[in-house]
Amino acid sequence: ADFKFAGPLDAYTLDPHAVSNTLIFAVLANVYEPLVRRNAEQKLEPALATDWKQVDGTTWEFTLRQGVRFSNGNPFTADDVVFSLTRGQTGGIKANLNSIASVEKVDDYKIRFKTRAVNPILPNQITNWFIMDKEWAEANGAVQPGTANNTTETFANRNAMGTGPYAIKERDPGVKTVFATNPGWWDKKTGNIDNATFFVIPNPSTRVSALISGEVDMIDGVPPQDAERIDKTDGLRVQAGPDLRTIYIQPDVARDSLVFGSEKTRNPFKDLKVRQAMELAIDTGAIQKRIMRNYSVPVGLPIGHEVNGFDEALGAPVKPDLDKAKALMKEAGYENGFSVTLDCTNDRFMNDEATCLAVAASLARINIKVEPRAQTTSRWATQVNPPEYNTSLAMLGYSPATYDAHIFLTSIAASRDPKSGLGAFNIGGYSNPEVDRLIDAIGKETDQAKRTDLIKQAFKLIKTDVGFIPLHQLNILWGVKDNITVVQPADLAYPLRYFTVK
Amino acid sequence: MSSAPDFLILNHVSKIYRRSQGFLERLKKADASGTKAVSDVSLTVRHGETMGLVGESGCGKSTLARLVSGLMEPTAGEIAFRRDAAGRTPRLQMIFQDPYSSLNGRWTIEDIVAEPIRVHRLRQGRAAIRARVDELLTQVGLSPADAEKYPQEFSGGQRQRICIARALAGEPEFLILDEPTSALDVSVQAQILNLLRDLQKNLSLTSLFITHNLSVVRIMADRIGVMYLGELVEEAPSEELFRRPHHPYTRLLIDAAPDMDIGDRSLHPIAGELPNPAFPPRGCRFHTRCPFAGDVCRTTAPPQKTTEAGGMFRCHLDLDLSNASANMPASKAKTA
Amino acid sequence: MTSVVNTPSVPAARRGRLARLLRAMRKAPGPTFCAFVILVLLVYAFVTPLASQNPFEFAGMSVMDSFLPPMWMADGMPNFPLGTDDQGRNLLTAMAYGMRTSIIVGVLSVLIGLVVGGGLGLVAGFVGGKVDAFIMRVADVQLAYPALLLAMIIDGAARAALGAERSVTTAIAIVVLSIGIAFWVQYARTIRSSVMIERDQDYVSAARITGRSNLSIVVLHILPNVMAPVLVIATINLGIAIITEATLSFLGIGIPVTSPSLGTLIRNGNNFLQSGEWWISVWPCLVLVAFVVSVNILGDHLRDVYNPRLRGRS
Amino acid sequence: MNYTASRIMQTIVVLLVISFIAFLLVANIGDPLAALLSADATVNERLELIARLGLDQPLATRFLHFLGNLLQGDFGMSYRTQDPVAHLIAERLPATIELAFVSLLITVFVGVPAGIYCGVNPNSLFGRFIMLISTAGITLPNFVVGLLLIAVFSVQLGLLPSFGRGAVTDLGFWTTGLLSVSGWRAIILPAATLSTFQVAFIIRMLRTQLMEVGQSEHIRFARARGLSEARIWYVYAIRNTLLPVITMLGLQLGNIIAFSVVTENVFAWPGLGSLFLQSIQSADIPVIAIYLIFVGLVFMVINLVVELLYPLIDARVLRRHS
Amino acid sequence: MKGPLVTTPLLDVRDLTVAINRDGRPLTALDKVSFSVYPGEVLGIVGESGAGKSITGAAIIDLLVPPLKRTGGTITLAGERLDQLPPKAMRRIRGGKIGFVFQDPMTSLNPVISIGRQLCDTIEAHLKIGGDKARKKALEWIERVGLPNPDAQFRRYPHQLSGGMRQRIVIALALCADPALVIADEPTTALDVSVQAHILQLLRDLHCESKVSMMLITHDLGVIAKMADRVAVLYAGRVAEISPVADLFAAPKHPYTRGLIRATPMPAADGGVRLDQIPGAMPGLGAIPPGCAFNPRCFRAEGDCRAAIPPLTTRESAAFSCFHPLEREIA
Ligand SMILES: Nc1ncnc2c1ncn2[C@@H]1O[C@H](COP(=O)(O)OP(=O)(O)OP(=O)(O)O)[C@@H](O)[C@H]1O
Ligand SMILES: Nc1ncnc2c1ncn2[C@@H]1O[C@H](COP(=O)(O)OP(=O)(O)OP(=O)(O)O)[C@@H](O)[C@H]1O
Ligand SMILES: [Mg+2]
Ligand SMILES: [Mg+2]
Repeated sequence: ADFKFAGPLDAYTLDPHAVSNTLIFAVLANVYEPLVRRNAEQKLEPALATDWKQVDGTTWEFTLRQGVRFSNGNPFTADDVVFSLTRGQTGGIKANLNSIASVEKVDDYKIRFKTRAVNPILPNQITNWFIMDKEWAEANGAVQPGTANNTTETFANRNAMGTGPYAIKERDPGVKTVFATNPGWWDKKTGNIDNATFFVIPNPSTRVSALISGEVDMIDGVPPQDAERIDKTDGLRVQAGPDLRTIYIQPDVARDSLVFGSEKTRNPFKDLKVRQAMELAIDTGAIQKRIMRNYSVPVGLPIGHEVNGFDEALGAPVKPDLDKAKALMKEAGYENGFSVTLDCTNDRFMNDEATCLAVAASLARINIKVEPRAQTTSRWATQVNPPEYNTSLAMLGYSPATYDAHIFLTSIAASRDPKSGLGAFNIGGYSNPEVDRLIDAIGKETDQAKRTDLIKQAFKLIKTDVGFIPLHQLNILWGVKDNITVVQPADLAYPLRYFTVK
Repeated sequence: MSSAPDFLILNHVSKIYRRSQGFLERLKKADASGTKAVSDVSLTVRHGETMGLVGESGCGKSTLARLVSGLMEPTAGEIAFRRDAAGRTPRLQMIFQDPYSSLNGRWTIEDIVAEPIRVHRLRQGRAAIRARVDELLTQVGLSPADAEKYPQEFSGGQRQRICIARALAGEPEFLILDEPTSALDVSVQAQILNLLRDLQKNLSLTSLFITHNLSVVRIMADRIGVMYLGELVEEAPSEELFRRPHHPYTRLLIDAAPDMDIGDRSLHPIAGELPNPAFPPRGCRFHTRCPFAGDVCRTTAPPQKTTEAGGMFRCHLDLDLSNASANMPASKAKTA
Repeated sequence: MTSVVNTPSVPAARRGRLARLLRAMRKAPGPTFCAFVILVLLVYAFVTPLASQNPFEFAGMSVMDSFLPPMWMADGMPNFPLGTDDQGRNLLTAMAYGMRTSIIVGVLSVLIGLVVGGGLGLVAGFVGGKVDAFIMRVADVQLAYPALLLAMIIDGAARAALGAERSVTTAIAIVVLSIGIAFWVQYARTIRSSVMIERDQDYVSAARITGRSNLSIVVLHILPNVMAPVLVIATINLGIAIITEATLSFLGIGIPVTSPSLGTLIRNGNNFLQSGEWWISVWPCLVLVAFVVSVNILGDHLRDVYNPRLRGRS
Repeated sequence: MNYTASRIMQTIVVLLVISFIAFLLVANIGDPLAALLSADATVNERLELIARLGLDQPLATRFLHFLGNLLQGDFGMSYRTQDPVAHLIAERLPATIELAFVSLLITVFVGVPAGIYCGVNPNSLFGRFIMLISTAGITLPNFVVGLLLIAVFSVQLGLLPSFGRGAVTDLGFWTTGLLSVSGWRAIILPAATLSTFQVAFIIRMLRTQLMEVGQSEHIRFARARGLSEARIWYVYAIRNTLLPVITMLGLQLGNIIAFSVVTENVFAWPGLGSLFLQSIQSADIPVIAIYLIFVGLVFMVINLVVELLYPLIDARVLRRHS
Repeated sequence: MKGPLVTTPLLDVRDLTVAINRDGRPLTALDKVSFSVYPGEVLGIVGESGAGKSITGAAIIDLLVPPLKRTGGTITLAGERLDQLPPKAMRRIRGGKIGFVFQDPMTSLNPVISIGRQLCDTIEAHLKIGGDKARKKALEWIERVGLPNPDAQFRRYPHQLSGGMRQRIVIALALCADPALVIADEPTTALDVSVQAHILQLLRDLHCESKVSMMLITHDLGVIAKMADRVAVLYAGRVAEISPVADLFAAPKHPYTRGLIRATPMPAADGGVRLDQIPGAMPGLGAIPPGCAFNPRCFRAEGDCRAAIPPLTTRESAAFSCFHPLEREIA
């Protein structure tokens, strides 16, 4: 069957190794395949690898699937895996492959990875590392992934050659991408989509209109306020599911004063009581109800329910308590509050700007005068991201693509360490030696149960420190025609192979 | 009259309006030609005298006036005023043809008339200035009550009176009048001309009076210059010029204006059209239209000749044109 | 030169200003009505903020009040007569604040255009020659980059220059600057051509002969005579500036939602058009259209009245 | 001829200035590294890239380099999509040109008759009504118009598509949507949105011009000769308004370009405007710079062509410059 | 001279009244103007600026611009009542029966349409001929008004011609449909003395050839003296006097006429003599005094002049509206 769908943004490139970007992976997962993939229930399952095991602490062995062919007919072998690893490690996704030190081809259908350290979750980490046809890349001069200072375009930028269920039939960057079914795919589709066209419609109103007028079968990024309208329209429904992404606020506790705020001699966020007061003052329930129209789930932790390591008890949202918050502020000596700028994006997450304003309004009640500064992501990132960390209070969102909390801990909760790259995205500079120690231990622990327990311990500490003030876990909102069944993974992907048109 | 000292001397004055040149033209150093609006005019105005200037439209009268007034610099030649003991040149003022554009519509009459007084500091203090303005307005036949009004509230004739008042306010020793009445009705024109003549008499002004109306210049001027295509072709005392013109153009010009003699209803158009001043004919500039033109006229520029009456003309021929309309040869040139 | 209209030699006694105004109003009921609308909206925009609490103060804001419909609809509340927006702000007062911002942006940007363009136009027209050619060539280039493009560029450059330190004031400054700069050409061209006409008028020659300097001629004589058409353009541009600002905020480079202009309110409200909360964008849209249409009609009328071709000779 | 040459010369100088300004933007609009490097880049990676991009050179050297590349037809690579900028622009150009073209058609076939009607009957009820509508047309922000049109024609009536270009035909050097029914259906709404301003503008222009010409002496003289009203208005008067109207339309090109940014965003129209907006949003400086130069170039060329065509419309112009 | 009394007039204007509605107040711009033009005659119309000369001309062919409106009187052209004609029929008269020459040759030609086209359009509109025939006729007319090289002129645009040439074209345009009457509104005022003589000569030649009647509007008494057979003097929207031209100059009846003649500087006058001026100025619209409009400026004005408007009185070949007309001796 034919299927047309639309989303707000396009994948920048079709090169699977050039940029580490959720959207690119979401699109390419239909064309390229990793060794290990997630099924409809988000559980790991064999893809190009049929089997894998941790031979020792730093060695993983993968057995590759035989008889798989790329859509151009070339057979898939260990060479392609080795090639794709080298390629990936020179491209923009190298951070994702960081833990792999080397690869060894045992035979055509068996390879061994050496990791830099003990790594119990390597299979989780490589679900977005796609295997590209080596011959194809060499024949078309696409051995190197595209980088920005190239003087010519890489062939792989607009063309794709994977083993996946679909092949790219037509590509008009920023406009549309047409997928055609790959008849030689080794696996069976559970859905019945033969041809799928993905359109880019940046304007949300237009996107909703396109769905209602029947021009597309499905849209991604339904504004929450329009969900009701879509639901009420005959033949349409809103498909909402949890997004891995969790939105939280992080105050800057690294500096001794506020870069953007009234306090120039001291940093109120260093005071635990202030952070606690903020957490108690923000009415996440109201935000959920009014701004997100119930398409969000307030959480007590900066990771979502689906993430390995999420603790139901810790994860329960904090009950707002204004009196207590005010009391805490008074105790901390900030009865009259202070002012600070809250850095937010306005085009990144669902209703991020409105959430930002609502947070500001909440904090105003404990006399913290928040000046929300909402910017486009590119600008916001230049300012807030490393190495500048140029913010006093930022609204952030994180989505652990591995479905495992460890990545959150290493890149966000660990103390910043430019050398090891730990805590690179710890925008507020949160630092707790005990947490750091636990993170190290988690990395080495190979026993899954013990490991999960360690993660929970770390989060408990983080929670007590109020290093992060979680707001909510987002929902993914799709508007879909009633005659279509879809599978909606939490990592924003569009797994067309599961989609069915009745 | 002729004993009066020289007041203004124009010495071989020329003015060329250059065409604005394109970038490439300037690169090519293309010829620097342009419209020679005034060419090689020499003229002397004596103290207390009114010099008249006539000629067809486009012959360079206004250009000459602007040169004399200092609004423009001549391309060649020099313009010299008599200087007083302190070496100061005489103050001059000018009255223009169009009474509508010569008054600033946003200023009151008082401000307009007071402007020269203020600029030259001829009176000090508000009251003194106002008194002088009232005096001037009365002098030109308006009422002091008009001082508060704006130019838009006046008719053309009244405006021209205001212009005269403004000119007088500067206490000029030299007055340039560039067709001051040609925008006005006959009845108003008569009023203004009378007013000007009174002023000339009473204030002993020296002036340059430009017009294309020969009858007017005859009434107003002591001496008259006739211009054709930028050149001064003849210059003589007023009555002398009308009685016995020496240049054929002067004769033809006098005849061309219809008079009120209903006995003779013949018309005397000058043959041909005025050539483009940017490309004047060779030789005598008038030869294309001159009924007397001979070969020499087509090749050589005519010499300047003087008459016994103290006049000057430029013509190869020495014709008696005192009553020429009868013996004018039929026009040879066709309308171009 | 035919003077079509002959001036009575004894001008009619000057009527009082009020009487003249009344007469003008009777002759043109449409523009009069527009002037009235403008007046009402101005009062609304500048008086409301004095008499009410700022709806953009977070202290008084409650998300729980959000999306309330106008009071005559079910669920409406009498203290929010026109309803509330997504943050629970009272639209009636919010629009007054927004309108105030919009008008300030409009007026300031028109002023910038007027000063820059007027100055350059005066110089170009009066000095002429190479200076004129240069200014006019620059004007040609400028026209290729209207306010929308300029704003994006200036916005980007300003961020690079100012870093993250960027308040509402800088945002307004950027918008004002871009729109103002985009406007200057119009003023420059208009003023230049009028100056070139006035420059050759005899009253200027008269002043020069009298001994006035170039500067005083320009200031005292020429400037007052070339302002009328420019002021008319300015009125019309006021409307265009306000709309341009609205469009800028649609592209996300306008004035931030924390102290929104009318345009920002419309842009924001647009998100809720399809979900049924029409009032969030419809009210500001109506106010904007009412204001700008009125300003335009009034401006057009003034242009007809001050048509330079009809001026002066009456 | 000479006039033409000097105009072209001036245009070239102006383009150099534009390219310099565009280049300054490249240098100053922001830190190109932010867009290039992944977030966790080390200091060494950073320095290496600075050297590779030549950002350590003085500004003048960099400008000459930029200019050199430009003259050799090398417009650089997009940071965002890692495509050559020239390729990106060439790919998006047809969509924008077709959009502008169709909106011009609408302007001519709607605006011109309406403007003439208003100019000929300035005080008629219908004429006033048109003027009111056109004032509102200028007043409503472009994006509001676009969304309204979508709401009515796509959602409510389901007549026309709300986004995209429909089926396009690739002619090799050009992709056109004007050869298919769906292409035409798709272009109607965006073109209408883009033309609202122009239509309103031309109505007002024509009206003022015609009213002015209508009062001129030569029209009165034409009447005095007994020519028919139709001939007087549609031949004698209109001819006199052509020159200023066309000039003003040419100068409006800048606005059309700007409004196309908004319109293309609303209708997901795959043209230059969308490209520019996306580039601005992701600080894709090479694309921005080339886009700005390109826009300036197109503007200059079109206005130059308009000016060179003047003598065909009005023979007086020749004399003014010769 | 043709005796005006023996033939019936070609154009007869009776009590023509034109008003302006200014702020709801009707102002009279033309007040009961009556005159006639006989076949083959040149009627001169003189008066100062604002006297209503142009309005008279425009009213006859129904070309008044909006605030002006014809409110009364009859206009008869060869027995046909022009004031009652529907617009369509009026269009046939304009250009076809009555040619009109405008004052300013610089502005009365359409700048963007070639001379030939403008001529052909006019010819085709009236003479029911088209294409080559019209073209031939147009070329003929270009030649007739004295322009050399008609083929070249045919293709030229007005800006390529000098003022005198343009006025010739304007005249050709007025005459090319062979009208019975030509109204020339100040045909030479915008021109130079030398060109003026050319144009007057041309008008006279054409008049002699075609015997067309002519209404020559001017404020130049010199032109009147050379061209007109009879003269109507207008003052403040009223007829002051209508006389044969010889009588007018030799023995004006109305004091205004005399004032006008004496105020005109003429070569015949002695240079030393003071010009006679009429005191005051012509009243503007709406400021016309009661009684005779000229009474405040008139040296003969008496009580009756201030009380009533003098009627147009016919005496011998002249007509005047004055209670105290001048006698021959005084003039
Ligand atoms: N600013 C100028 N630039 C170029 N040419 C000019 C300029 N002013 C005048 N001319 C030309 O110079 C010549 C003389 O012009 P000028 O105004 O002096 O004539 P004039 O005798 O005063 O005519 P008129 O009687 O019409 O006022 C004319 O051919 C005119 O076209
Ligand atoms: N369109 C108009 N609107 C208002 N008043 C007008 C209009 N046209 C003419 N008038 C008035 O009508 C009167 C007569 O005007 P008209 O044009 O007939 O004068 P004229 O004798 O032709 O003068 P001129 O010699 O200046 O051409 C004048 O007082 C004039 O002000
Ligand atoms: Mg002159
Ligand atoms: Mg007239």
